[in-house]
Formats: sequence, C-alpha cells, structure tokens
Amino acid sequence: MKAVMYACPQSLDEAVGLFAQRGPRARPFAGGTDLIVQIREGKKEPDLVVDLKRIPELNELSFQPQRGLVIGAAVPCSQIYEHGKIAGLYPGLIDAVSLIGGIQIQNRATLGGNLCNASPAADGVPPLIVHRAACRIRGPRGERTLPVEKVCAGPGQTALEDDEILVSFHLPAPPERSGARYLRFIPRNEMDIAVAGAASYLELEKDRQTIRGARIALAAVAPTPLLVEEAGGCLAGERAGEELFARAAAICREAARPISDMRGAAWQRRHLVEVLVKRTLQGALQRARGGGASPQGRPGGVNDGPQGRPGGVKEQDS
Amino acid sequence: MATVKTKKTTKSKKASQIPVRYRVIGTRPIRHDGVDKVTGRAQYGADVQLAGLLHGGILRSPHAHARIRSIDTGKAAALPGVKAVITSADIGPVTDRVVDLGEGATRLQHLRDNILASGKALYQGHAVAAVAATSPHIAQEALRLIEVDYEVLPPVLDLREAMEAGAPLLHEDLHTDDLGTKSMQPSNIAKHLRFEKGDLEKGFKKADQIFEREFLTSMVHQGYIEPHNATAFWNADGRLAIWCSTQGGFTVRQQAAAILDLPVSSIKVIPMEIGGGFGGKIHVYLEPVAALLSKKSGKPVKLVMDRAEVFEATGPTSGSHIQVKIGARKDGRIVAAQAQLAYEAGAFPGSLVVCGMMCIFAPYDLEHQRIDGYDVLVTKPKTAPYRAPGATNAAFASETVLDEIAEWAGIDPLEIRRLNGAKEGTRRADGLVYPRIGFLETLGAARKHPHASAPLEGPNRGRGVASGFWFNVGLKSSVTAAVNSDGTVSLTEGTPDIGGTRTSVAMQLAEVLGLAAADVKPQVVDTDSVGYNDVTGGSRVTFATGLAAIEAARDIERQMAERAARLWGVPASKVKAAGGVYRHATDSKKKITFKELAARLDETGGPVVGKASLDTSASAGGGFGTHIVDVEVDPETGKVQILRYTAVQDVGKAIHPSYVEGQLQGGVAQGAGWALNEEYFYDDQGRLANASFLDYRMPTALDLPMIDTVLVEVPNPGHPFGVRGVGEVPIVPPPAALANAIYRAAGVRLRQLPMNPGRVLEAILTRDGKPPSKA
Amino acid sequence: MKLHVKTTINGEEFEFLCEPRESLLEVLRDRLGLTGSKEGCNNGNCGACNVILDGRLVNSCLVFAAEAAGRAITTIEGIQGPEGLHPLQEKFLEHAALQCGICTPGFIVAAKALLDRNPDPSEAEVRLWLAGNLCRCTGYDKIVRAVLEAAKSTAVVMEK
Amino acid sequence: MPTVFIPAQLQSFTGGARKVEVKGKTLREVIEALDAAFPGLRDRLVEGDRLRPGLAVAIDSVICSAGLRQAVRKDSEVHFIPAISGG
Repeated sequence: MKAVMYACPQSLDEAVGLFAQRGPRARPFAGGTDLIVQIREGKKEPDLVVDLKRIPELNELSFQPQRGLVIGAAVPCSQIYEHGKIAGLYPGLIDAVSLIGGIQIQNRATLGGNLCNASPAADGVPPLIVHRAACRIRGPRGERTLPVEKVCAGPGQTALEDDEILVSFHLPAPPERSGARYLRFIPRNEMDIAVAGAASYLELEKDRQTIRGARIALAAVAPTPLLVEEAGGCLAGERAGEELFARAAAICREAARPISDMRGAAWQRRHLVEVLVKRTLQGALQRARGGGASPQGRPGGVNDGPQGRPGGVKEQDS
Repeated sequence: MATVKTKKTTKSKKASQIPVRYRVIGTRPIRHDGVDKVTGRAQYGADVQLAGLLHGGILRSPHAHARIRSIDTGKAAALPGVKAVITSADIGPVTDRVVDLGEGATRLQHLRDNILASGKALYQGHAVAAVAATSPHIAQEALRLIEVDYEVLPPVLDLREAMEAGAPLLHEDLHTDDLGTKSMQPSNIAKHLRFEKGDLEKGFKKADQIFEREFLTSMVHQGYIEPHNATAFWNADGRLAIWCSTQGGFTVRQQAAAILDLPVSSIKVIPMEIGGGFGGKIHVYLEPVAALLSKKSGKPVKLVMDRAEVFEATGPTSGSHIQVKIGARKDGRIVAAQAQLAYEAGAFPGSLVVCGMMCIFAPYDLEHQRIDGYDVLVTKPKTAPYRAPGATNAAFASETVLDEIAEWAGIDPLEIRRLNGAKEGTRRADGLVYPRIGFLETLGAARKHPHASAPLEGPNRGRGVASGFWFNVGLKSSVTAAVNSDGTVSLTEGTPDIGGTRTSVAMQLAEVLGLAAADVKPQVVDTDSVGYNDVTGGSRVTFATGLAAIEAARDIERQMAERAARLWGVPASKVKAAGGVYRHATDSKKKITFKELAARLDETGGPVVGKASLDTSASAGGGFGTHIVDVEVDPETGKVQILRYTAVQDVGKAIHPSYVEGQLQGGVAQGAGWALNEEYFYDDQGRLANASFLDYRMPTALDLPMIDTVLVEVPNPGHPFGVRGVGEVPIVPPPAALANAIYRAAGVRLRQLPMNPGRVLEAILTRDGKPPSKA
Repeated sequence: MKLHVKTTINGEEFEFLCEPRESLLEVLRDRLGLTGSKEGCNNGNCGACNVILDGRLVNSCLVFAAEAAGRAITTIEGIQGPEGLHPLQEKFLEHAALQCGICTPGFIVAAKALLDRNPDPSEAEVRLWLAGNLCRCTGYDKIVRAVLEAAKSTAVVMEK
Repeated sequence: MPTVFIPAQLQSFTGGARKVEVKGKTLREVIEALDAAFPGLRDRLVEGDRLRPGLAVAIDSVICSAGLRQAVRKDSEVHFIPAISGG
C-alpha cells in the first residue's frame, strides 16, 4: 500500500477544513470496507484519509415521528438493524443493511460509504431511494440537500464535490399502510455482490387493495442505482395484484441497462430484475397490509429457525 | 487373476495377527496439535519472524501472453529500503533436462520458467521479477518502479481452440507426444495418451442404445485459506534454510535444488504448519525466489502471496472438455464405454489428464473400453493437483450419463451402479486388476440409509446419486520413535500434518505398543531431522506414514522385549509382548508393563529408538464413495440450494473416525463449490476477473447443510489395520450427484461446470421454449 | 511519519508505533507478535483475521491500526481465560472442528462474538453469523456442531 | 511366460500388439527380452539403470518399489503405468 496520512477530526468543521485544504487528495473514511481495499489495490491513491467516525453528526441515529429518521453517514449497518424502532418502520432498509457482507462487514460498513462508493450494485441505495431519503451534504461553501437518487453519477462517481462530506440521511416518517422490501439475487447465500437487486415501496389506500403510491429502484443493472419512476407510476391508483405487478416488473426490465461480467450476464440480470420486482412488490404489499412475513423463504430451510440476527431481523436473498 | 487373489489372501492372514478389537484405533482422542491451533499459537509459514528479516514482493505479468523484451529494475533498486531485485537472469544459465521430483518428472526449464519468466510471460500473474525490502509496503512500491517492455501476444484461452492447428503457440519448441510418436509440427497439445481394453466396436454392437454426450468444466482452485509463503536464508556457509507452507518438505528441497542447481544436502526445509493444500502446495512458487533474494541481500527474506496472487499464479486444476460414449443394454448392463478427455495443463505441460483417464470408468466392470486423453497448453497458470486430480471432472461426465441410462432403462440409479459395479478381480481400463475393494458395499450402505428412501417434500426438489473412485497412493515414508523414560514415545515424522495426521499416525503406533494416543508425542520435523518422505498427498499419510509408524512400533517392541529379557536374565525369545505388557512365555510371575520398562532403559542398555523407512507403493487400497444429495431449484432464478447430503465411503478402517468424517465432509463441500459456483472467469484478454474470495464464491456455512457420513469399512488387505486413503474420494461424486439432482428437480441436464444460476436458468428457459436472447 | 497508538488488547494496555497505512492485522502480527490472527484474503472475505473491537466482530485487515487508539481489542490470544480453554476451544477440539487450523482462530473469535450476544443460537443463526468466515477443510458441519455444543455447555455453567 | 501389457504409446513398437509374452525372472530380464523382440523399447522404459522418470511398474496389479530388480513370476502380468500421486 502506498504511504498515506490519517486524520481523525472530532468535529464537522474540523473535517470540512481538512477537505477544503486537501481537496481530491483527501478521502473520507468511515467503515473502510471499500476504501482500505481500494487503496491497497492501488485503485485509489489519496494522501490523506479522514476518519469521520468521531464526528457527532455523522453518528446520529434517531427517529421522531415528525422529523422522520436520521442516519448519520458513519453509522455502521449493524447499529441500524439493531435499532428497535427502525426495523418496523423501514423494513426495506433493514433488508439491505442486514445482507451487506457478513457480520464483520456490517459492524463496519456504513450507508454513507455504500452510497459514496457509488457501486451500481450497492445494496443500501435502492431502499434509501424508495424510502425517499435525502442526503445532507456539507462543504466549505455551506450545506445542501440532495435526494439519494441524484447522488450517484456513474460507477465510482458521485455528485459530491471533492471537498464535500455526506453528513446524514433523512428519511420521512413512513405513512400508514406503507411497506417496502429489498431483495437481491446472489449465487451464494451470503457474502456476494448483487447480480441484480430491487427495492419496492408501496403505500395503500384505506381499502388495503388500491395502491396510493409506489416507488421501485434497482441495483446492479445500470451504471448507477436506478429509480424507475415509470414503474412506480403505473401502479398508482390501481388494485394490487399479480398482473399489475408483472406490468411494473416488465417496465423495470426494459429500464435496466445491465452489462455482462463475472458476476452475471446482461440477459440474466434483465430476467432477474423482473423476478425480483415481482417478489419485492409482493413483499412490500404484505408489509403495507401489516404482515411482516416475508414472501419468499430462503430455500433450504435455513431461515425457518428463530431470528438470525440479534436485531431480530430476518433476511433473505432471493 | 487367480494369482493376484492368492497373493492378497496371504497378506490378509498376516494382517490378522493384530487383534481386531482395538484399544486406540477407532477412538476419537483430542489431536496432539489441537490446543496450539485453537489458541492461535500454532506457527504457520507467514508467522515466521527472524532477526533482520526482509519482506519480498513479486512483479507479475499483466498480460496473458507476451514476449518480455526487456526489464529495467534500476529505479526499483534505487528506492530507499530496497535490498535486492532479481529477474530470471539471476537464476543463472540452465542446461535443460528432465528432473525426477519423486512423484513426477518435469523439464527443468519449465520448472524454472514458472518461477520467474524468461523470454515469455505465459499467463496473467506469471512472475517476472522480485524485490526484497525492509517492509512489505516498500517492496510493493518498488515493484511499481520496475519497467518491463512487453510485446503482447494473443492469448490462448479456449481448450478446444488451443488444440487446433494454427492456434497461437505457447512453446514454439513443443511437439505433441502422440501415442509415442512426436508430431511434425509444434503444437499446444503436449501429449495424447490412451487406455484400451477389449474390443470397443464389438461392444457397441451389443448395445440397445448408445449415449453420446459432451461436457465442459472450468478451471478451479484448491482454495486453501492460507496463501503461499516462503522465508529463506542463504547463509554465508552456503547452506540454505527454507521455512514454508508445503505438503512436502522433501519435494521443496528437491525442486529448489534443481532450480538453484544445488545439492539437496545443502538445503534444509522447515515445513511450518500448513493452512490447507489439497494438492496445491506441492509445486514450489516462492521458495527459490526467496532464496535468490536472500543470496543477493545477505539477509533472510520472507515472501507471502496475497489472495489475488494465489488465484492468478498458483496451480488451479484443469478445466476440461470430455466426450463420453456409452452403449447399454435394455437391462441396464453397459456393454461398451468410450471417453475422450482434454485437460488444460496451463502454461506448461503436465495436466493430470491421465488420472481422469484412470478414474472415469473405474467404478465399473466394463469389458470394452477406450479412453483417450490430451494434455493441452493454454495461457493460464500451470495446473497443479487438486484432491483426486482429474477424477472429479471425469466423474461429472460418466456419472451423469449413467444417470441418463438408468432413467432410460427404468432402473434405480443405485441399482444400475450395483449391476455394473467393480469388485475384486475386475480389470480396469488401465489394465490393473482390483484387489479387495468396497464399491458394492458403499452402494448397499447408501441404499439402506434413510436418506435414500426419504420422501422429497415440496416442488422443485430432486434427489441425485453419484459414485466416485480414487486409486490412493502409498509411496515413501520414514519415521523415528524414541522411548522416553516416563513411558511415552516421541514420534518424528516428515509428512506435514494438514488434517490431523499427527494423531492418526500416532494412534497406530500407540495401538501396537499398547499405549494411549496421548502417550505418543508426534511432531513434523525438517528435512535434516528425519529420513526421506514423499508429500502429504494422494491420501497417503495415514496409510503410509501409519505403516511406517507401525513398523517403528514393532522395532521398539522387539527392543523392549530384549530389555525385559535382560532384566529377567532370560533369552529374548522367551519374552512375549501384547497390549503394552511384556511377559515371560512360561513364568507368569515375570511381567512388566511398557511404562515400567521404559523407566528402566538406563540399566538395560540405554535409549531405545525405533525407526522405519518404507516404500509402501505396493499396497495402497483404492477407495470408492457413493453420494446422495437433495436439492431445490428456484425455477425463476436458476439457483440451486442443497437441502440434504449423505456421503458413503469405503474407508478401509477409520483410525480416528472424526477426522475421517471431516475428510468426507470437506471433500463434499469442495465438490459442491466446484459444481455450483466456482470457476476461473477470464476476460477475452486472458485476465482473471474473479481473483478474490468475493467473486470466486467458495461455499460459506450458509450454503451447505449438515453433511451426513457413512463410513463403510472393507479393510485394505495391504495394511494391518485395513486403512485406505480417504481424503480424495469425496470430492469426486458431488458435481455429478448435484447434476443428477438438478435434473430430477428441474428437468434439465446440465453438462457444463459450474452449474451456476445463470446456466441453470438458461437451461430452464430453453427447455420452456424461451431461450434467453443474449444480444 | 509514524503514529503513536495506545490501545487495550486482551485486557492489557499496549502502545505501538505504526505507519498510518498499516492495518490492525499487520500491527498485531508483525509489530506485536500476535500471529494468531491470520491473513487469508486481506479484503474482508474470509474472516481469518477476525478480532473483537469494542465488543464488535470486525475483520482486522479492514481496520487501520491507527483506529485502535483508545479502544479495546480481543484477539484469539485473549479467548482463553486464566482457568483454561474457553468452552468454544474445548468443543472445537472435541468435535474435530478443525483440520488445517488456519481458519480456526477467526471462527473461534467470531463464535465468541456470537455467544456473547446470543448465548443460545439456533443452527441457522450460527450458520448466518459464520457466513463471513471461510473454511475450506471441514464443510462447516463440525464447526457448527462445536459452536452449538459450546453454547449448550456455557448455558449449563450459567445455570449453576 | 510373464505377460507384458504394452501401453498405447508403445504399441507402435509391437506392431499394435497390446499384450506380449516374454521370458524373464526379473523386471530387468523382461525388459531385455522385450527389447530383443522389439528393438528400441528399452530406451522408452529405462534411463541408465532405472525406470524412466514418471514411469511406474505394476506386477500383478501391485505397484512395485524394487525397480528393475523386482521379481517376476512365470504367470505374472506386467503393466507400465504413469507414476502419479494425487492432491
């Protein structure tokens, strides 16, 4: 690994100062699960890594019914799924944070890093998108807010300036009769990067049949995580059902622009998007109707036992 | 044939002299090295620390195939902290010859060129230069400063294309050895071999149906968790010491001596604890390089590969193209079988296609057979053995065709195997005749196992069965065993312990001497401290080093009997030893235990040391396994989940049943990974795209169920306790068993490994008339 | 430039100098001589380097040594108590849950972190928790059994 | 007389014959007899005073370790096979 310096600012201002000074030669560092590997492999060559884990604003994790959910950019995944309130309110997000890497990775990896690493396959991003998360971004020129779906610009590229820091995510409180689900497809049952992923969010009318609103976002089938507004749009005002979901899934399949690589072929990814969108819509529907049960069990019965994680969240891959 | 039988029977009688009710054999003592390994104290190769130690690094070719025009190491050498830089020029001139490495012969030039490329880089990751520096990070920085001028040449990645005339050549001087005749034109086909038995055409004429199928498998890696490492110190007196992670200290010594042109006696190899090998830690990669760096710097040098280097530059096992043609009668009897196996050798000749040829039809008694094998060069790493090398690819082909035949004939898959199964007296395609083997017994035990008849509940589920064979080897082992005054025995071995063999060998010595397993103190020592040993490989250590331990124990027993005789003032012939007690043949008052006697060695003539050096090649017993697996296939994604797995195997005699079970379970896990996800994924430029544990996708704890094992014990007549090698057989059946299960679950026959979700999905979509558009 | 780091390892205070680019794994192994933590992949995919950092299981190859300042680390060397082997270590031995042993420290540290949080895990929970640890020798069967048995035996101790 | 099984790659020496019977009480004698009948065969089997590297001999299906001194009986089968071990 090439030589690098390490700074551990205690405040947001101090951190902003460091980036203002160093610009592109400094890299923000939280969980390190991507960055350390990238530096080791020579893919990123910063002079300075700025450890953000001791900055209070980046460690906030709180929910208030009016304000919604605030997740500091440096909060590790395991703290999110262990948080009593979040699991019930943002199940789609919990699906994602509990399947990134293994336990060891979840204890380090952060949603901030997941987003800013800007991998098209990031599991954390589609659920943030469908939960309408906004990013609070801080730089030497002040603060701004950006919807999550506007952050990724391409593989490894974000809309953040070199001197800007992602501080936190802000998710509105979920309305009644809403639910979300994230599923990804991987060849093994853990530890893989998504071949394709889909997050679906549904909000129902009082009849629990008619869809008031919907959002669908995809992973690993385009240069960036993809919000397919047309697919969500085609669901609004309609009665939930298999045929309707199939229509949305077909739209997503068309919207996908996947590549072929060692993790999967383009045709396979398009096919999987359709399957995953159908499954996540079913899952989101069940959750919106108040059923927490997962629509698809993990084959092999390994999820039949008690809850897998201390946070009490059951997770599956598709 | 009759003579063979008689001979074996004689041996069995000899074996029966040892009581069949054992006190130690078949029990499950705590392994001797266990505490060190659960507390983190065990010292593996990368843990070596020496005063003044330098850290090395290796520059590797980014190209799959390139001529090296020049290498400029000036800037790297000038970097502060860098103490030595070497290239192939530092190995010195070579007179090419064939070197015998004890367990295979190879051209010295090829051996050297794989260590550091001279002339051409033949795969991405091929070592080109090396540095030693005061820290691993400085070494890495220095590597970036080495300038190599490459002339990039076209890669040769597809086995079948490599075989075609006109394919780009890896070695311009290599001609095919085509059934003993040297080809006129140079070629990427190094060798064409054949086994033949009976009259194939005559056999096929008797068939009611002929099944012709074609199979492809990808290159896969052994995947041991510990990366290769080597630390070397070239002392001022010319003595070279090498600490490393290897399956055999003596083979490292032999290879290093050949490459460095040194007498073997000037090299001492200290085999450290080894973090997995599976055949992949027999070839040397780093040891001679560390030695040269040490020679140049005058300091000890440690080289440790990173995971990408392990994938890119150490021996995977061959990818293959296999064609099988089998003729069967309606009653399920196979009347003729033909196979053609082409195996990737990698960048230098020497795939283990011949093992695939030996194993492909080995479980069956077939009158008419012809098996052709081709050893084919491609611009990928030089292949190395991997657990039953060559046999898994072969069984994937033969055992899935057999499943088709069973279905066609309307016969149960276990029954068709019994109907055609090999037994004592059966002659294989390579001509050898089986002694007592236990294949049919594995089929019987499989049939009786509850798994075989358990109902399959739920849709998209299926059950598959497959069998497999590995011949197992004996080879050479030496041990010494010294009696301590407290009645214990210190046992010195030279076969590195990868899976508990210190204990399985010590138990055999303990059994003979009437001691407890814990009374034996086994250790694996360096090449200066014990007689010659072949590698820990070929499933041979518990068998062969065990035989040596038994011999050494008998040697001790003889000497101890003499000591007892001396104590009593009687002739040694009057002393009988049994179960650790030495008795006077007629005077029942005169008896003394081993422990009591051990305390009195000083007064009866001094220390007692037993020893044995054996070539046990003659009597290694072949091993057979039969596996049953249930899967569920997700028809929408093609993902296969293993629900239940049972591995039945003839193990001869399980010395330590827990570690035998462990061998079966581990083999199944590797076979399942090979079957479902593992593969070397190259881009079209010949760069390995998945050189990480993340993307190579070995099974995790979540991908496998508990793996049930059934240990069938048909004693090997060549071992007094009946031991057969057990380590390799269990990797052979899983891909075929899984393919057969997938067929029964999803209705699609997969003939390409891995059967990853994409392939299974494609097969399902194609079956449904909706083949994926790959545009 | 070297950093001066004060940290607690296995209950004892340690001070070391390191370069910022050095990982916690490198420092443990090469500077502090704690070679029980192993390097299998150096990118967080095998778990051989697992340590417990402030109560959380992490891959020490993905932690900068500098981050250890002021924090508490448990490595495999700290699992055994003064009274002898930890039940996990005993059960790994009894159940032959290791073959080559290179992954064993990582598995034991990971399993310790699991039992600290969930003293009575199911097989499914054990498998899920250990999915970040690769073993190539055992097929996991005996490892999972050893962890389940260790959980049982610690439960008995606690009841007493 | 002992029966020698000729591997496919050496059958060009024996005119395609897969099995031949030759005299000999040791492997050395058998190979001498083979070479007398099929000139050139010895060099493909033996290097100096040893079997060629990479080659093993099985007598009555038992891999032998005594090299050219190995005893061969009148009704023995002799196979030349590749020397291999495993993983």
